[in-house]
Amino acid sequence: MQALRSKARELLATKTVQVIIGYASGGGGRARAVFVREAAKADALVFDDSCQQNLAVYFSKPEVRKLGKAALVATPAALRAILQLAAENQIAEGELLALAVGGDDVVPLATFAAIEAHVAARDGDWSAAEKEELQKYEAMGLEERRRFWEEQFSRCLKCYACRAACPLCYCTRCTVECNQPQWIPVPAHDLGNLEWNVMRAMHLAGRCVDCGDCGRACPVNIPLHLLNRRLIREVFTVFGSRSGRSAKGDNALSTFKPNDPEDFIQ
Amino acid sequence: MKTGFYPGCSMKGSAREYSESLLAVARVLGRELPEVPDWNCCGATAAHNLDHDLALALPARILAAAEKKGMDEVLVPCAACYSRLKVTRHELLEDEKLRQRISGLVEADYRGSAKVVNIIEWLAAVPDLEKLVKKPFQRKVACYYGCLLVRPAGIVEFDRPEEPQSMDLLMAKLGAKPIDWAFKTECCGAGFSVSRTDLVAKLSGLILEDAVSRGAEAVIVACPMCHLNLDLRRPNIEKRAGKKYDIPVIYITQVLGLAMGLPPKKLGLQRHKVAVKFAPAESPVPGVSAKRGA
Amino acid sequence: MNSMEKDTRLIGREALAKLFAQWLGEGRRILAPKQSNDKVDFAEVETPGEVSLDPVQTGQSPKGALFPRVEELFSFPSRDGRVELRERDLAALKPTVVFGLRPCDAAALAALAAIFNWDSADALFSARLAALTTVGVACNRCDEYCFCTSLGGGPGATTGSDILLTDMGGGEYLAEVISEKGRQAIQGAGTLFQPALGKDKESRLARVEKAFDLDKVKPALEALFDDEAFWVEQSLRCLGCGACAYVCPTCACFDIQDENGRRLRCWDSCGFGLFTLHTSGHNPRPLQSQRWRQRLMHKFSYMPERQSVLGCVGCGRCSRACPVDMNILEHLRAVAEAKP
Amino acid sequence: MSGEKHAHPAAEPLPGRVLEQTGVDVARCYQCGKCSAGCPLAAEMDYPPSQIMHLLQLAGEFPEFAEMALRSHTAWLCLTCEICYCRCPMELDIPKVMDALRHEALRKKKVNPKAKDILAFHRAFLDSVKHTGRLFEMGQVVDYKLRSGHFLQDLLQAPWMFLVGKLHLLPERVRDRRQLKRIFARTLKARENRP
Amino acid sequence: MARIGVFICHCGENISATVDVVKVAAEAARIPGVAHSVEYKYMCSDPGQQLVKNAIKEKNLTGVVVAACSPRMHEPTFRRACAEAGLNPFLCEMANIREHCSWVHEKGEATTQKALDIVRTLVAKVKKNKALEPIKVPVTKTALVLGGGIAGIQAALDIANSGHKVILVEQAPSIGGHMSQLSETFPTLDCSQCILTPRMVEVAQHPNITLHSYSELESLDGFIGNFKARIRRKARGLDEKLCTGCGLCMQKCPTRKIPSEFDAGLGLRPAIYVPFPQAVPNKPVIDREHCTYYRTGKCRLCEKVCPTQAIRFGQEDEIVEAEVGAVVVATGFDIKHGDFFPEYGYGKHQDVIDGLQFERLASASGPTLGEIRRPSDGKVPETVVFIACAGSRDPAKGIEYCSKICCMYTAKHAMLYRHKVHHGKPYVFYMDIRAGGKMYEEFVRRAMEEDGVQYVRGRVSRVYERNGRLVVKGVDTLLGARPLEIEADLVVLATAGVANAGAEELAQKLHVSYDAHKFYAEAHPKLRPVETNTAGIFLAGACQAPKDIPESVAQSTARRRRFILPASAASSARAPAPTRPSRRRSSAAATGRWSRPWPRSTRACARAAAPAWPSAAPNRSTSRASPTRRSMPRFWPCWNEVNAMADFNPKIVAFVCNWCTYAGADLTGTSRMKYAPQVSIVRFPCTGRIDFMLLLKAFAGGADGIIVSGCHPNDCHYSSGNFHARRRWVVFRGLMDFLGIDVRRVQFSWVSAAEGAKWAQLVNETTDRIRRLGPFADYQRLRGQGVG
Repeated sequence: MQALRSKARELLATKTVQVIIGYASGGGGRARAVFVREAAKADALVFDDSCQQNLAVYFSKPEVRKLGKAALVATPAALRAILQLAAENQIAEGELLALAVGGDDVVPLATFAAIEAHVAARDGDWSAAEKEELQKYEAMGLEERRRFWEEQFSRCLKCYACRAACPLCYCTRCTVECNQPQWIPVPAHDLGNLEWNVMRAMHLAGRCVDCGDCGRACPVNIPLHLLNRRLIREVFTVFGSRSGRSAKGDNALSTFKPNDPEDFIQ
Repeated sequence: MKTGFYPGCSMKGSAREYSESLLAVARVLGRELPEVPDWNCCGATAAHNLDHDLALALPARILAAAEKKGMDEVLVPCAACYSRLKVTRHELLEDEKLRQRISGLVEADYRGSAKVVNIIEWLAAVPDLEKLVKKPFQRKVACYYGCLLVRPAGIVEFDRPEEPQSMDLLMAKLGAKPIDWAFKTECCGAGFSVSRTDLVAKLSGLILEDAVSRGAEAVIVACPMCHLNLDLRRPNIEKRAGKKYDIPVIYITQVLGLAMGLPPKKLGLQRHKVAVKFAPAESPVPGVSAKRGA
Repeated sequence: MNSMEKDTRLIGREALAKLFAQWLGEGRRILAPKQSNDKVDFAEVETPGEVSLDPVQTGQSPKGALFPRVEELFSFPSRDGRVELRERDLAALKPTVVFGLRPCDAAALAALAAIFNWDSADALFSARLAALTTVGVACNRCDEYCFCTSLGGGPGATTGSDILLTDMGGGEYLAEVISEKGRQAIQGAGTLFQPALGKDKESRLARVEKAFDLDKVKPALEALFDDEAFWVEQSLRCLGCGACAYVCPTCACFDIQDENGRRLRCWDSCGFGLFTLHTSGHNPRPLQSQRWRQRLMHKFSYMPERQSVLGCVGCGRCSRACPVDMNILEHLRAVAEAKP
Repeated sequence: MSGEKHAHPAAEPLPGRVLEQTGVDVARCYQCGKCSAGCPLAAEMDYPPSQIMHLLQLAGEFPEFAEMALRSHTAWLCLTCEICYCRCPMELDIPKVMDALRHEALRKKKVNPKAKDILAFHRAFLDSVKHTGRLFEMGQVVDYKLRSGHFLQDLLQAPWMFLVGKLHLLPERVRDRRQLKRIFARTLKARENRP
Repeated sequence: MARIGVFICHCGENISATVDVVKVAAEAARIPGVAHSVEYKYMCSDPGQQLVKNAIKEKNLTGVVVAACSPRMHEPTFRRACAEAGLNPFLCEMANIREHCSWVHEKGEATTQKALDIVRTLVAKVKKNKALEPIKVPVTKTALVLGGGIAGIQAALDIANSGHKVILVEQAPSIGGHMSQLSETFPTLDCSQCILTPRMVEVAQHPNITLHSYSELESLDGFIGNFKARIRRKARGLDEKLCTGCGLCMQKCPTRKIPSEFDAGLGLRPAIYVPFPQAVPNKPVIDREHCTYYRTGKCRLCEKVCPTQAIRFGQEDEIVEAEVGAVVVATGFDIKHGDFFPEYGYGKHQDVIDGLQFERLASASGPTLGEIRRPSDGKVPETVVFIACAGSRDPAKGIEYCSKICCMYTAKHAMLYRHKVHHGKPYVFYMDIRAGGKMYEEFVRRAMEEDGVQYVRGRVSRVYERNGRLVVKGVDTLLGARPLEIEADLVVLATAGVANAGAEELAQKLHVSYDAHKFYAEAHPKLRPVETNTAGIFLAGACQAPKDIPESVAQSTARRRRFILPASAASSARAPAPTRPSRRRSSAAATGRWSRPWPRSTRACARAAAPAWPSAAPNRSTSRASPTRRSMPRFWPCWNEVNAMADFNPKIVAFVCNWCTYAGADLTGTSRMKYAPQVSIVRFPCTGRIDFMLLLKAFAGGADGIIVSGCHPNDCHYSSGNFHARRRWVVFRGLMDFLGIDVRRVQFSWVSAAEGAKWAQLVNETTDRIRRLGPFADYQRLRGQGVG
């Protein structure tokens, strides 16, 4: 934490960056995003286990971009998000500095290549708990799963907190807002909720960096990240690619191989 | 791989030498050929001429017996029997209702696990056959496949129906020189051996004529019926053609036996109507030439 | 109300169960905080045993009883080119008891009614309101997000409740029957109650400290309106989702959608980027900072001005639900203390 | 040919019955003649294969053509050598059609008189199989001679064959001959006894 | 308020035999927004079109639905009629109640109901259609002609003579094609080379023509008016500018015994060679496979003798890029070679030859200088048997079609033989004589009557060699099908005309469709016979189907007119493809990575999920494309009632691509194959355009099962739409399964334009499966759930 604060002070003092996007203590034992613009205020920065939000989400916010070049206190998921945003040409090289945090250490990563290397060196499989969580649902029967999700989606308020919290949901007009005609029903009834949630998962397929913020953001606690995670596995096992690993190249679903599997096609 | 042996009726009688030579050769090859238990006649031409279900039931009983005995394949040296067994297996596997009906007839649940193989397939699968050749069979031979080894192509799926080559390749391995001739797959008259000898004489005569005119020294066969028509019916052929043919008709297994150096008698060469004159001298074939033309 | 005598009694847990049974028998449905999965929210119950009053607050407010997430206003089925207009049958709305709402939520009903019946009365809303009886439960606990007292409310405030219960411990509740509706709800159930015998609820109530001076807020807001830097700073963290609005007991923005021959009213939020998008393509509030300003202005300036009621009751739900920890109390303090 | 298939033998015209029994749609034949060109016995036949096919094509409308096909010598001369099927550009299984014609002719007692010998041989053959389970060549030949009346044919072959060991005087027998009898009873016999 | 006119066609009895058209017209009149509904015997006839035009004017129609045949047939007809009556043509849609309804279902109420459903669907679509104006695109006034046979030469000259630039690409070392191999041509018997070689020279010298011989098309990108072609000029091994064509290298080359391609293997050539003396260009190529230097590293004799030092052993292939406005595909055909006819000894006996070989024997420039001598021993054959239909009309050999040209050239061969060998005996075995054409029948009669050619009606069963002669076992079916044997000295097989070996690969480069035999498919067999389905790409000659010379030439000239129309304008008009340009931020705009000439999706995540978004491809019209989202929710108006029926009839929606599966389903109709009527077909430009949301919408709308089908891999009209779609389907299936939706309810398939039978099978199998799975009530229930 001290390393982080001193690095932040240094970056601001030397005007290397104009803002540090990091975590500060928030209410109820939570951490919250903070935008430090003066070296003197760097002591507000914290980093601990409560710091889970993917701060890369703020790159698509105009007010934040206006603050100038930023250094971003980045969890592994945030680093992946930066790479994915770069691959989708949302961030240009040199537009930001990533401060990779982990333990007491802070590693400044100035280039996409550096981020790629950092991510690659620490890349790993899901934890046992994460795998187990997914397996729990897959072990259900088809009908049981259907009922489970029907109940979950029936609570959805369509507040779009999942969308807002997602660093990859940066469209200025989402498909749900395309209303000539209305494509996805606006009302939060059962059909509208299902269509919205399927749409969200599909549009993130091959792009989701697995930060889990959608599920965390949900005010009614729908485990939305499971949908993304199921598709991350599908994309990886079938097409062999994982998003958020490279600042270049196509998403799994915006490219193809002529010999992609098609055993399900008659 | 457990191979069963279906001799069929002829090999127990008029084509005894085919069976003898096969078993002699099998002994050298170290292959056991247990007969399909309590086998019956396949019904041959007669059954399918007169009744469809009977034509399927008779072979099905054989195949079911082989299957019950745990045989993976059934060697059927007689081309006619081979065809009936192969066709039956094909039809029953294609049509589940038919399979059930015929299974009912033969009082066994026929599943089709045992494959049906002909003599050429069986021999072609023997590794390094050429290494067993002691006395290369250095003769110009006309390989005669007849109809049923290669047709109908969609069912037997063995060699191609026009200009087949498998027997020629086998003969070449034994040192023989297979000739290129035109009657490899023409019909010899088949089941008319007894009932329409006149037609047999005509058709078989054409076959012999082509073989002889191209310098063949022997006609090689893999079918007792063909042998019967080309060998036993030689007098009828000669009578119709108005000329003599000395060319012997030899079973494929006999050629193999000779090439392996087995004594002609063990191979049943003495049972031929037309003497195999170039067979090793130590094997006089009694009474054969005397009876020629009888 | 001033014509009425203050009616205070005691009711025990078992008697409460009988009261529930009576309500059900009268054809009412009962909505109460109920545990489901990991959340406590208002849902239909039949016995007090199903009711969970443990959390300081439910995740969502009870406003859905009056203003559901999606509701049909009327329908217009068409057949062979002819359109038929079918009004909603208001008489068919089921009488409802909302049980266990906190005094802040009860107070919110007035704010909702002020909006829906501002210039012309909303028939559907009014019908739902008329069929609604509120049985509140006073707060004996609070958390850091609560600030009802700063807005003139309180953990034992009776405004908006038809009956207010206070947990006196030992399985007994002090019941204050406040309105005519409340009286009707316990009609014929007199034997279930005992006299209060001068018991006082005050000692049982939570202590919610006053956090800011409300009087300063409205003028401060008006003065700050054009201070863009202030609002940007205040809302930097905000991601513009609708969670705050959707859990809020008073937020009443709605959208109208026609679907399969039905006209539906469904929740909307002024926090959404396209909320104010005009047909021309112009958007008067293109930035999140402006939308955040709107949220506060509407609740603390426009509504008091137009409807003479605050648009906030200090329940703190928005702060609890916010995915990025936007705490409305902090922002109100900042407004109150700002020096434009 | 299951029993139920013949419940209404007269209802369906001949081409339809052929289609049902063999899967061969005679309408597909376009009369190129390749079958007749390659048939080893076309010259001996009253109607070469392509003509049989054409008779069958018209047999639905013209009963006399159905009759000609049923009573043809061709059906009995067919050797089932499969060369026509092998070379047919439309892949029509003509030998199977010939089988169907023979079965039908037999059932309707319309066997061409010239086919008497051939039929006699087949019957003798199957009798032998029915009684012993296997073909008893000696017995069958004797049986055939009785049936056909060709007593002298092959008279000189038999002793030679006996001499070289090709003919046995006693038949080989299948152990479970009762089962074989049952098979015959449920197939050929059942069919021939049906009017 | 919409005022739609519905026009139901009887199509003679093609529709009215199974669909109650009067009832459909009456019911359609009750659809909201329909202001006019009539039926008529032949809507496409003049009076029929007049009905449409009059109604537009009298009833002030805002949209037209013509319920008749496939839009692939008459959409242009009716759109033109509407335009003439003052209605924007894109407000006219076809309801395909013939190919997709009356022809594929049995007569009955269900079929009539289906026809009505199709009409309803299109009415819903037309209501949402917008008036569109053609988009103008600047045009490159250069044509690319692929193939330098007679069709390509003719097309190149015609276009060049009308003042446009032409790039002619020929894969062989010389242009000329098969026609240069021919001796004389039917029915006039004039010398083939005498007609052709002047045209070849004209090509070489034409100022407007750039010739790339010994070259192949590497790739083609872009769209009509604006194609970019990459052409591979294969290394000839010499500097063409220096080479004078003196021929010294060919004379000195030590490797001389290579079978000559030009002489169909009957003559020999050296390793450095020009195919024939009149070759254009007259510059040799080095055959690297046979050249001694390339094989052993030694020799270089040609290099030493070349007077201009033109030989370049190290030369490499060169890629030339060109911008062209239109492409004419004239890559021709081939005849079936090889061991496919063992019963005729073709490929085994030297004296069993094919038609092209006989041409070389009869040609004055051929290996025998025009004398008919048989290949085995050079003897003049006394008896020659010609066998027609050798492979053609022979499903067993894989070719069921008639090769069309064989009857004529076989008659010609027999005549030429008689003209050259007066005492010779020519026999022709034939099945039918197909001599439809000006002076064709007379020509065949002449062969029989004047030249004494013996025609035997029957197919040959077998040809085998006996004593140096060929025994032909035939039959005369006119004489009681008696077999007959002819001993011949030479047998000439009229082997089937087939597509070139590289036809499929080229089609995939061009994105043109082709049939099961790899012949290229025209946009419409009757109305647009020289166009492909890809705008700006035209067909000429035998790459489309076997054709004779006059037909190829006539078609090539037609092509010129087709080309000149767009080329003469400064810009070409094409069907508009409305995509709303967006000022919104999206990754697509930000990337600039899309080098495609058309804009991509404007939404990042929509693009990720629907990456190929070919509606925007400028040369295709989206208006034809799709009842997309706009009309989706209104698709199944009558289903709810049907749903109540006790006997479960599954409702199936088929989302199909326009180019392959829709056309395949049309073929099912044209072939009159039957399938279950419960399926509703919805046409899209491409499977890449079929958003997964549409599938959900279909379920919500009452579908119990869904079919999604498009072009086979590599066959996509837009290159890769189906590849992208395939990936999306994998992911979507994963998600459906995870959400507890039975993936068996959605069947994905590839059905090509040639697979009519597969379409029927697909529909029937899917219907059966869905019937077993039962109604998708769990999903349909969601529609009303959750509203307070």
